[in-house]
Amino acid sequence: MTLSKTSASETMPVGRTNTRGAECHEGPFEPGRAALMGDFVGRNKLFVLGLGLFLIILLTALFAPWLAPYDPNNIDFSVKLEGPSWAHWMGTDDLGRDILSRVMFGARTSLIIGINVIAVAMAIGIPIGLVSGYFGGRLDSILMRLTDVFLAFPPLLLPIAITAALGPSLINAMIALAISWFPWYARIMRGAVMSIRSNLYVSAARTMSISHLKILVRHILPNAWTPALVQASMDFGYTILAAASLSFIGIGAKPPAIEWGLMVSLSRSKFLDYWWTAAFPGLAIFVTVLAVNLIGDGLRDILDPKSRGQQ
Amino acid sequence: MTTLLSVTGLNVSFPSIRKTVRAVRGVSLSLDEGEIVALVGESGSGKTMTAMATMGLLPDSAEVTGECQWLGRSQSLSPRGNRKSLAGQHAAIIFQNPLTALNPFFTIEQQLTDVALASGKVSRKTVLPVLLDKLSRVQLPDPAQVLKKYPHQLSGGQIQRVVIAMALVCQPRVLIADEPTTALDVIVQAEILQLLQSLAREEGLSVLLITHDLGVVASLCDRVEVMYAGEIIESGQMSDVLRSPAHPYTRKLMATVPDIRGGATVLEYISGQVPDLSRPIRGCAFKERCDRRLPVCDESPPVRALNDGQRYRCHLTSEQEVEFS
Amino acid sequence: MKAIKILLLGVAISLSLTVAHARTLTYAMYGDIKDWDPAAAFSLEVVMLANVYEPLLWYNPEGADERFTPALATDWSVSDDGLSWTFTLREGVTFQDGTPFNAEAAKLSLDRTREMRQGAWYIWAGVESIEAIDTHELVITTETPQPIDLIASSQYGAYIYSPDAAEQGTDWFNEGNAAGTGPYQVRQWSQGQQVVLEAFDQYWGGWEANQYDRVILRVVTENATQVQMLMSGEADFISLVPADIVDRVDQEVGLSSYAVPSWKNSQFLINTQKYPTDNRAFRQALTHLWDYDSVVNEVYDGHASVGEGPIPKTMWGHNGDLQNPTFDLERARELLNESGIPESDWEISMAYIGTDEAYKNSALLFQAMAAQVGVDVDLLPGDWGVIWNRAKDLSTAPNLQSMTWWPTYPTPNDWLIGLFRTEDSTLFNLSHYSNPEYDRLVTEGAALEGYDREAAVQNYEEAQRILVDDAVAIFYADIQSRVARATDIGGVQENPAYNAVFFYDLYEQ
Amino acid sequence: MKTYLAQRLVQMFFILLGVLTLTFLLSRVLPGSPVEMMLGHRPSVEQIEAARAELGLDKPVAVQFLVYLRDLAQGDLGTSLRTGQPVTSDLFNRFGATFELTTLALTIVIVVGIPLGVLSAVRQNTWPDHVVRTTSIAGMALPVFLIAMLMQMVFYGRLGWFPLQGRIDAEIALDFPFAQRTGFYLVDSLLAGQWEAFKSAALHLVLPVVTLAMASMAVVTRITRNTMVEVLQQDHIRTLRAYGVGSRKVYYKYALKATLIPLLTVIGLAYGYMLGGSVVVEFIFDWPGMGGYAVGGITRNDFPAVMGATLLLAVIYLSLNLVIDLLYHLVDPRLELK
Repeated sequence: MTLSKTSASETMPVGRTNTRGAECHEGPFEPGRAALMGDFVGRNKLFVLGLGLFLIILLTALFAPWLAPYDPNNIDFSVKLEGPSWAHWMGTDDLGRDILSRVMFGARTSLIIGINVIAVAMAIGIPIGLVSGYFGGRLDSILMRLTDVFLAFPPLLLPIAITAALGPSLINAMIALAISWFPWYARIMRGAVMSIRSNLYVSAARTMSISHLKILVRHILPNAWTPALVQASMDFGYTILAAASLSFIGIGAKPPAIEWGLMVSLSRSKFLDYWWTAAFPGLAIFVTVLAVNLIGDGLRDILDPKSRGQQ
Repeated sequence: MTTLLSVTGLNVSFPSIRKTVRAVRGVSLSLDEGEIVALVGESGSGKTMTAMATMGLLPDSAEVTGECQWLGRSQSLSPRGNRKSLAGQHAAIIFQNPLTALNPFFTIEQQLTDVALASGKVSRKTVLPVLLDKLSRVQLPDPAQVLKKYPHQLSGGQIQRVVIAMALVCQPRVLIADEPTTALDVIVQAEILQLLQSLAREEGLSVLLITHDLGVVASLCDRVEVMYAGEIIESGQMSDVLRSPAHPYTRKLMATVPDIRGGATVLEYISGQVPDLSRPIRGCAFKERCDRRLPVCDESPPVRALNDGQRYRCHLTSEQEVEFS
Repeated sequence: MKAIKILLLGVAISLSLTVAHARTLTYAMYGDIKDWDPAAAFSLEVVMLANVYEPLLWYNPEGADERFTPALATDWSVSDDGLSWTFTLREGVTFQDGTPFNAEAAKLSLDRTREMRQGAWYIWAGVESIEAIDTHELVITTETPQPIDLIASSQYGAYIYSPDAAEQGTDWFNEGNAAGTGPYQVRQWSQGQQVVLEAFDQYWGGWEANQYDRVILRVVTENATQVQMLMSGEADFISLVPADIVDRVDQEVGLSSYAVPSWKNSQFLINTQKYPTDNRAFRQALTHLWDYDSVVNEVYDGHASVGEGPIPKTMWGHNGDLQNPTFDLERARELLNESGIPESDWEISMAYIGTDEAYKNSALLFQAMAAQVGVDVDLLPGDWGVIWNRAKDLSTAPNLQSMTWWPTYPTPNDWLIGLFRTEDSTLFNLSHYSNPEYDRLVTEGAALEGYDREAAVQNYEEAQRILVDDAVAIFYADIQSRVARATDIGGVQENPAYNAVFFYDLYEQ
Repeated sequence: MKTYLAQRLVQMFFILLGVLTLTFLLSRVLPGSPVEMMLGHRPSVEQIEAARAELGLDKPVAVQFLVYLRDLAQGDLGTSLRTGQPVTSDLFNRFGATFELTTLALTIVIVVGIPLGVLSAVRQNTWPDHVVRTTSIAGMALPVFLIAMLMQMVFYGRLGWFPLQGRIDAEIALDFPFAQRTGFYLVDSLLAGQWEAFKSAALHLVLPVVTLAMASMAVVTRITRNTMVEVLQQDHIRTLRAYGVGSRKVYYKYALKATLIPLLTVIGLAYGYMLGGSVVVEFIFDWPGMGGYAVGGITRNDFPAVMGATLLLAVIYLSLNLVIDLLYHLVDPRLELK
């Protein structure tokens, strides 16, 4: 009883509930999470829109081989550079390949890029952030200076340099993006860890001489991953954009890879006359990133309502 | 005694697409000159909403109905565009947590000056002496020095005094203080409360003191209004209510009044939760948490009055109460 | 809001924009001038070189009455033994820096070019000495008979420049300086952006009123951009014309676009030393997987013709009786099976310049065809410097390497020796081909060229046969030069010997 | 202030050293050798060997790095293999182009994007807010290259209002020459009184600047709005409003200043976006700046150029962040410098 009293007053400083303005009304009503979700969805049509779009894109990517009307690599000069028609909804490119089919297969590439880059960036960044935040001290400063070095480059410049160094290819572009992205996860994780490191249960765990690894994995990680996840959902779209930009300037995906940025890039000499060669892949990038951003936005509201006001 | 403020049948709700939160339901209260009234209730009971509605400070999305009179003159309660209204003329509000109440980027002087000028009662020429005067009234030593400072250079207690001074700059008749001491330590709390009391006594200022902590304000206040789930469930002279609380909720509240150290909330001791105000409430709002629940509690409870002006909203009669205690 | 204001402002400015123009021609070139020193330049520089400098002779396009047009030499003759060439030089010519032109100056610059051993110096490799025997008499002596008239008309390494400039050296040139005798002088160079040429008042040929006073060479690397600039009138003449827009541009009012024969040809060199293309049958199979007609008709939109062996069909010495491979999947299958290479190893890599759409589309088509017979093609597009460097080293070389070749001066041995003769250290023999019999044929042929062209041609024809039989490359296209320009430019004449436009010949119609 | 500055400078020095090491290592991993680029189309074997020796490519990597650091200390970034010019002078020539482009774009973003964000926050949940929010979230999904291509298509291709690419009309630059003093063509041409040159430079700036601005505008507007919403919910703002202080004063004096620190961060971020975006924009508009120089160098294995450009861009970015950091201290009385 006594304990609950202390903790209640500690974790819920009085007067805090009202500082967020009228939207929160007075104090928490503590409705169930499901109710909160329902209410959230009701308020947030954009999130639903994003989710819907993303589902369509995801399904397209998954079932591209069955959905695509043509083999995306099938060359047919007899229909070279034809505009949108019933046979080719999005027209054809300079090799007579069906652009709709290529856009569908392109969805795979973009989603794979997004997932891989974020996964690798998290895989590198999270352990660094965990260790850095948990142990602190000199190790922390060394690791953080290290991430500073990576953050010293304007966005996009480092991935470009790394891709070039490794040799232009889709895989290398993904590696480069992941390397440029991991410091953000290290930072976020470190922040989250530091804020909970001092919490009672961790100190308690430490005094009971449980191994550091166990504390990190059992106690800290489960409580610190939310900000990283929120960040990931926001980064997903930007990753796809960055990869498309790399492909566009010629150091990302290469033919015969089917990638939207590359498709736009290869259409540059023609798009004034054959607008569909660039328009549809460009639109695909836009819609996908938009969907992902809308979802990221919504997810942040659900997972981390406190950060609602921030970026 | 003149009645400075009277509110009748105040309702505040926040409509949205899926549901409407009815935060305040049928609240009536009044404030006389020089009187200190406590508005008591736990978090989420609608105290702040009531105060904000009275001041016309709710966001535009709020729906407010009811009547409000300042010194006998009616005032619209609609939240849209009445900030320079009677409320603004006659009342000032102090929000909880003084530490965030002042803008960290501006000196005390800049902020007080802007507030003073906005009140329309002070001109740019006369503003400085007024500020110095108000600051000394709130017993701040060396007011001239204080004016030059930024908020972070002052202590919590000093800031709260500045905030009160800011309220006084507008020369209000009514001061609404929303949890003015919860962020402060116990000793400073006592000083601030004392200050409020002396201001009320010496300047004829009426104070509406919003608090969740009855114990802290008990000795200070003339009257008390107890709120629960958006309604006033008991009201009366402080001494009467303290001596014989009539509503089961008030009784519980009394029972949990802590000793002198207990600045922190103890309301968690009342088991159960405040009802969801977005759903219609059938009967008594407190019934789920009440030890004395009767079948009749599913019906709306009547307001009962005791002999000396104490009122409460419950199915229990005073006889039953006596029996119970 | 602000953006809109700026836009409107821009519109207002653009409407009020009026400037008095000199008679200016804007030419879009696809790369900057890198080597300003005419002794070293060996690439895109020819656009500038051929207008700022002059050689002793110009080589005439096919169909002209004479093989050569006199440039700085007005007359020339060769001794009976074919070893001594005498050039009578033009009088009254000055370099753009004011230095008079004479035999001594010509000797000095040719000697410097030979001694620097850079760029195309090797065209003079057979020269023993160059002597100025009179103020305007130059004698060039060779060890064995050499076609010095041809060599002297080379598009690289044969330009005459001011002795004063030569003395200042390469660094001076590379600041964007030039001092030739040609009709235009360099007025300004903004690195990576443009070279401004202006009429040289004292040019010995004189000037007509409607010739261009000023030529701006704009560096525009993207062919899309070049086309857009032409369409908008920002450029009058462009150098990169995608095949598929030729007809469309030609339909535009005020624009003219067409293709003309050239001595450029394209091939994919097949690595003869790297598994599995070290197998001859396997290489032959690859040459049958190439869809020659589609590439020429679709990828090049008909502005090319199917190549027949290493030498373009319009170049002298071309062997017209070669057994050229045809697109034949069945035959390819047979050859693959004959080759003895296990099917699991039917994997080859293919490198090409990534920015070139023709390469890219040809490669994609080849990849698709190869897939039909079970050959896996890994595409390796890249920048020329990068892929070339890889191709030279056997450990990093691809199986197939893109190559487009044009001659330094008009001779078939430029292909035969440059691309396929054994090299101690690989430079352009990216097939890594080495065949003693072949080497003998082309080396002898080169020596014969100067005095017995018939015999040389015989050697060359045999050499071409060997290359086709050995399937050292997929010889797929003789490319036409594609031209796109404003119609009001008169005097345009194509000369396959030079990768340049002669601005002096042009005039405003 | 001095101690703080010194501290920051030391920190920056170490980061720079890290940046240097990273770019150096990257450039040594490059697949091709740079020599071929340097020597042009058909060099001889001897030339290649000589060039390798001259560049020090035959020495161990550690030695090469030390040599590089030594040269750097003397302001020598090496010679570009592509242009044959010293990288320092190449960068010097291109710096103005990038700086003019990004500065103007940043100005637009500050003048348009931030007020839009403020408007959106002040009118929270009204239609202007919805429009701004929806547009900005959509804007964030638009790739820079697509914006650039659309710009070219509409304003050059269809309307012909603005030039396609480049920084100034070649002829005009020739006929109306002006000295390069600031590196900003707009300023230099005016200083020289060359009105025609100024017009040409202005016209050439419009499309790339607007493209770059649009690309960062969405992000900036969005962050500004969210920050401002946060600030408007703070107690001190509510206090002032409760006392009837006018909206204008509350928003533009009190709220804006409280937003300044996050906004400074946003501006720093936006500038970073722009330096990154300038790579693509300069590529498409053939803008003779550092971003295009870096990309050109990368695809052609011109590692001194890449290293130089990357280094300079990183230094600019770092310095900007330093300046912003110092500005915090000017703006925020709580961070008094000792």
